[in-house]
Amino acid sequence: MNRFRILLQNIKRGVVTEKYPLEPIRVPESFRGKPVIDVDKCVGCGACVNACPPNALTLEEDLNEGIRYIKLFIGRCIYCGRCEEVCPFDAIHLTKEFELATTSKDDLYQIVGLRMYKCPICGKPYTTIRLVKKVIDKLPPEERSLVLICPDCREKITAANRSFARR
Amino acid sequence: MQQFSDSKIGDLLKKLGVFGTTSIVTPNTILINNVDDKLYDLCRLLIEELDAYYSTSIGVDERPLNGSFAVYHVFVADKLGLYILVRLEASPSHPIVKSITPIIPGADWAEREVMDMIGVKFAGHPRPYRLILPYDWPSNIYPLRKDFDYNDKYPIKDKIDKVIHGSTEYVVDKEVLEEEYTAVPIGPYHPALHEPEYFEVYVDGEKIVDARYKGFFIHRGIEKIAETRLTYDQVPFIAERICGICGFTHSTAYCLAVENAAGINVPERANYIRSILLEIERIHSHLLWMGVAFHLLGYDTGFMIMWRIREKIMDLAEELTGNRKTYGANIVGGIRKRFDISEEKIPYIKRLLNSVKEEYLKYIDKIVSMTEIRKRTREVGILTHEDAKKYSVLGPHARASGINTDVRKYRPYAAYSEVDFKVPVRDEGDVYARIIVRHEEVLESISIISQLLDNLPKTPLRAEFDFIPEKRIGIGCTEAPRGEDLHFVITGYGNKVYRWRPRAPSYNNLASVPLMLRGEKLADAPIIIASIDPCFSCTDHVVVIDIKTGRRRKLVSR
Amino acid sequence: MSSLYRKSLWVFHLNTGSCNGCDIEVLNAFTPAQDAERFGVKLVGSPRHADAIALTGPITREALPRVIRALQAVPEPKIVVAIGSCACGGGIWHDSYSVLGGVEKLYEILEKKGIKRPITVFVPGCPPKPEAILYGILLARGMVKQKQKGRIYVESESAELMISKDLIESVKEQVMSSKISRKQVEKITSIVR
Amino acid sequence: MFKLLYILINLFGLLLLAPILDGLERSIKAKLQNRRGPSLLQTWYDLIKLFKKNPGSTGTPRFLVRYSIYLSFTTLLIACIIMPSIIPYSYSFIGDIIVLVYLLISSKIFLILGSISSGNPYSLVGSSREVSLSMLAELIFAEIISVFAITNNSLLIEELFPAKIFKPSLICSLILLFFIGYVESTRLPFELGEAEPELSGGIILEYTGLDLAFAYYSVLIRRIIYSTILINIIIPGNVFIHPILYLGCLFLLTIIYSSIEASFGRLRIDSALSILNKAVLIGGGIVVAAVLGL
Repeated sequence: MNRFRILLQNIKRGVVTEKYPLEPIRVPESFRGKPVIDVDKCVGCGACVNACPPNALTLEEDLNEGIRYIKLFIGRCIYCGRCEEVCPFDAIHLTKEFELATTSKDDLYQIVGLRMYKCPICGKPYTTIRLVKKVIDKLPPEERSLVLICPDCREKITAANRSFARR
Repeated sequence: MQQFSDSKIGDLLKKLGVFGTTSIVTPNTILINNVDDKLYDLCRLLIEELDAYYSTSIGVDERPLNGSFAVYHVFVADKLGLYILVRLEASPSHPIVKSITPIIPGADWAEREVMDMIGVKFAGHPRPYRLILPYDWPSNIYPLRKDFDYNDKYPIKDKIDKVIHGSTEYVVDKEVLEEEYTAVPIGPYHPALHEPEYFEVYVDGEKIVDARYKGFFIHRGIEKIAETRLTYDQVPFIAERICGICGFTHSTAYCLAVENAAGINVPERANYIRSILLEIERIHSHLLWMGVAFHLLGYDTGFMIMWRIREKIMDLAEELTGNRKTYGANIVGGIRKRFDISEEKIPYIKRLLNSVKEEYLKYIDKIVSMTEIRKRTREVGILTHEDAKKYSVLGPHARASGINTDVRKYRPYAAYSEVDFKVPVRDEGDVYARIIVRHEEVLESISIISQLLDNLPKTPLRAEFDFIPEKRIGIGCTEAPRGEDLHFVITGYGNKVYRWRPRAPSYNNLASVPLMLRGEKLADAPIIIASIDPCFSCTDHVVVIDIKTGRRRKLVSR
Repeated sequence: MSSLYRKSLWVFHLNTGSCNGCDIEVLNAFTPAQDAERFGVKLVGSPRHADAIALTGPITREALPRVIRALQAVPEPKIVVAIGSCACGGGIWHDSYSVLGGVEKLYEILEKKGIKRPITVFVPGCPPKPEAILYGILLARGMVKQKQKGRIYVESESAELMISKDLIESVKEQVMSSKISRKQVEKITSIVR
Repeated sequence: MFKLLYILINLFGLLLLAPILDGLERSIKAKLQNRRGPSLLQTWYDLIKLFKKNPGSTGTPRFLVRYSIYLSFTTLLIACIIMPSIIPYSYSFIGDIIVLVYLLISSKIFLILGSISSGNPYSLVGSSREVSLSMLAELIFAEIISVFAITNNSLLIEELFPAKIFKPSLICSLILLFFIGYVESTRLPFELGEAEPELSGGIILEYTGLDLAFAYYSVLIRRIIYSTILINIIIPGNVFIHPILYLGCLFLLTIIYSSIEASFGRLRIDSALSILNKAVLIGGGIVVAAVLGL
């Protein structure tokens, strides 16, 4: 008769089904849901791109337009939160959102395009303006100058300096 | 090696004259080199005298390191808490080594995997067929060689309809089988398995005559990705995705392997949290399995009850880790910061576990005492003690056949040496015993968690270390819900692993399935297959035959 | 189509190489806590009975021919619900040698064979919560509104004003007259990188 | 003229009720499993959806496979016409109860025939199970009907329904009918031919769309026919009370059946057959008792 006792216990327990989607469900504080890039804080340094295990975050540069794109494809994201951990500027966060279903793949992309800084010597864009600005603010005035020149030109200048010094 | 010179193992090695070429790689691992023609004697002595069992084989492309290929056979001496690696070398021009499958049948799959992935041939292997790679894969391309690019996608041939079952085992001759009996394919997309995997079951009416297994449909190339694209800190995230049920155990085993290789001491608190999360995973996995088992027995109410109880465990996992699958907490050296268990959560966890235990106990005895459940599980799918030893099966499957083995008890890792628990063992070896063993383990796990929560130490969460030294070998072993999970790591350059091979317990357990199926009723096939709690994605780490394949049609319209 | 499946949708679960995480969550959506059956969703054992396919996992090379066959066996009109990050975009395996990628890659192959692309709903997550899967299935039937929107932000050109022209000019002059020591260069190079 | 109307009411009443009863069953089962469950009309929604789907879109199954389903369904419809259900009237003729038994058996045979010719191994195993189950179940059913005939001394449905005197043998055979109604309605633990986890749909595996709808519908109608025979024996044949009592009993029976279903696991075919074997012997005993006038 155990089988009927099980049914009686079940009846006593009652229906446990939640009312979702008519009512929202409780999501814990620590939930790791959709990552969101804070477009005001992101400087496009690419630290998250290096840390991201599935390459959900990618970095693309449009050198003609002079724009660096940080692309977040949540359709590949594994919600590990490494990006949040490594971001030096606190610009990416995992939110509590989990209703991410879409009918089109395009809706799964978050793209942040940042203007790139062009090297005043060769005119080639090499990093974002925001990153240059952050670094400049941290450096003493006399050292600021070199951030504003692209790595290639910097190499050239060092080489030139070296030969100059030797001479 | 001096510490071993007077011990049993030292004597054994001296007898074979390989003591001089043996070295200690980590405190619990020794490596035997230059075995040459003494290989068979060594294997036999290790198994007979040391009571060690064969675990797995690993092929490594060591050409960039020392100019040759290498094969490592891993033996585990459970009672000594020791891993014994036997290293064989193969020259790059003629990569051939001696096969140990003739004396150790359990090495069959592992050796064929090495043949597929590295291209080292095994002389004397009885079934040297392709095992893992897809059948349209070019025959001279070996994915795990270092000169193979991980994202080299070979064009897919348009017609792959002809599937050769090279990976299967025949006990009765295949031709005879097809003539006389109906073949009922179970899988790859079979509702009982929820994973693409293929069992071809030969039946005479309703009685099973023989079974063949074809797996590795989920081969995703995990090892290659980990060795090329990912860094040390990223690998735990792919290790977790070997399996969606016991993922945390895989990432723990990986971290243990790297930590052993590099000699990193993990802080106590991280060890405790790892153990807590591992036990939560075990409870959820066992409850899930019981639910599926009852579903396969046609008792859907039991399935619903088990999963209803499990839902609370999932809520707990979500509360602690932010994800229902306890993913993401491990990192080499400890636990990530956001996965700390704060003081305020402890009473909540205890309350929840108590209510789960209470509700679980209210149902489980009544369900397993039901006549149909008992009839369909008692003396069904028997695996005897001897067969269990021969096939070196692991975990609850082995414990239900009377083998007392548990990594947590005999080779403690994480915080298991600090807690008190017993290892349930049954002698019947049938499906019923497997249910009871898992049932008792659930209760043990609940008690382990509360013991751990009581003494949660206050230390940092992650060990501080500068770098991970190169070319070191490390083995990490954990008790997954399905048995011993072994990870082998060789550390490499540029913050990347050189070689990483996970060996999931189902890899060993699956081999025993055809044995258990023989002579049983077709109706029992799903529950017997499921009784080992097969985790195909674990086994394949990277891998089913369809109802609609041409092959099957042919068999039928005959 | 949404009117046809508004009250009833039978789902066939197809694992194309998933790690089990999503499969378990799909099953979980049918258990008491979420109970997808209250929306008329049912799991069926044969693709021929199904209206929709719940596809989990990246498409592996080995599973491909079977996946195509299972997809063909589902009668029209069919819905594909790509569950989990692996099915949506290939996940952590997206560029491995034995994995094709997400469903999009599968459709490319189907289109070459002249098979129509079915209606697809993407449910990202790793694994998605059972509620998220339920939400995805309801979205496919037009019973809930889509919340996730793609977002493209491009900084305006005025960003260039952040760094004063004078500073740049002065640096240029400085460099042209080569007044910087090598040490400075190395230090700054390391900071920026 | 009225008679035709009554029979139409009966026929369409059963067609309408069968899916609703299934919906009720599903929802009760869900409640017993702590779920909210589907609405009462869910089975209707499922059927309507299937009716709208075109079965041809996945390749044309063989002629026999498809048409056996329609044959099976039509046979059941004729059974509905012969049998009084909501309103206790039917075209009656001598021996109509025998025809009813024949119709029920042949509808099953058509179904099995179709599934065998589909050639799918799962369907084959499913139909072999179904054949062995049905052989015994139909034998028991024949025994039950003969007890009815013997105790009432008639082969006319009009005279059999309802029973006039409840002899012990008749009551025993009613209990057996309750059991057989359960076995024949493909419910757990006897749902062996379709056993989803073992055979993934078994005998109905190959059908899609419209074909599947009719296969599914015939199972539902078969259930209601067995319940109707049981109820008709018990409740009075008055035109005014009968429909109400009939519906009440039908719902009650569904509730009982669904609670039984929720508390059992699937039997293995051999143990199911051994249970049925015992039932055949009991049935034989009851027939002997009925002959002896008990």
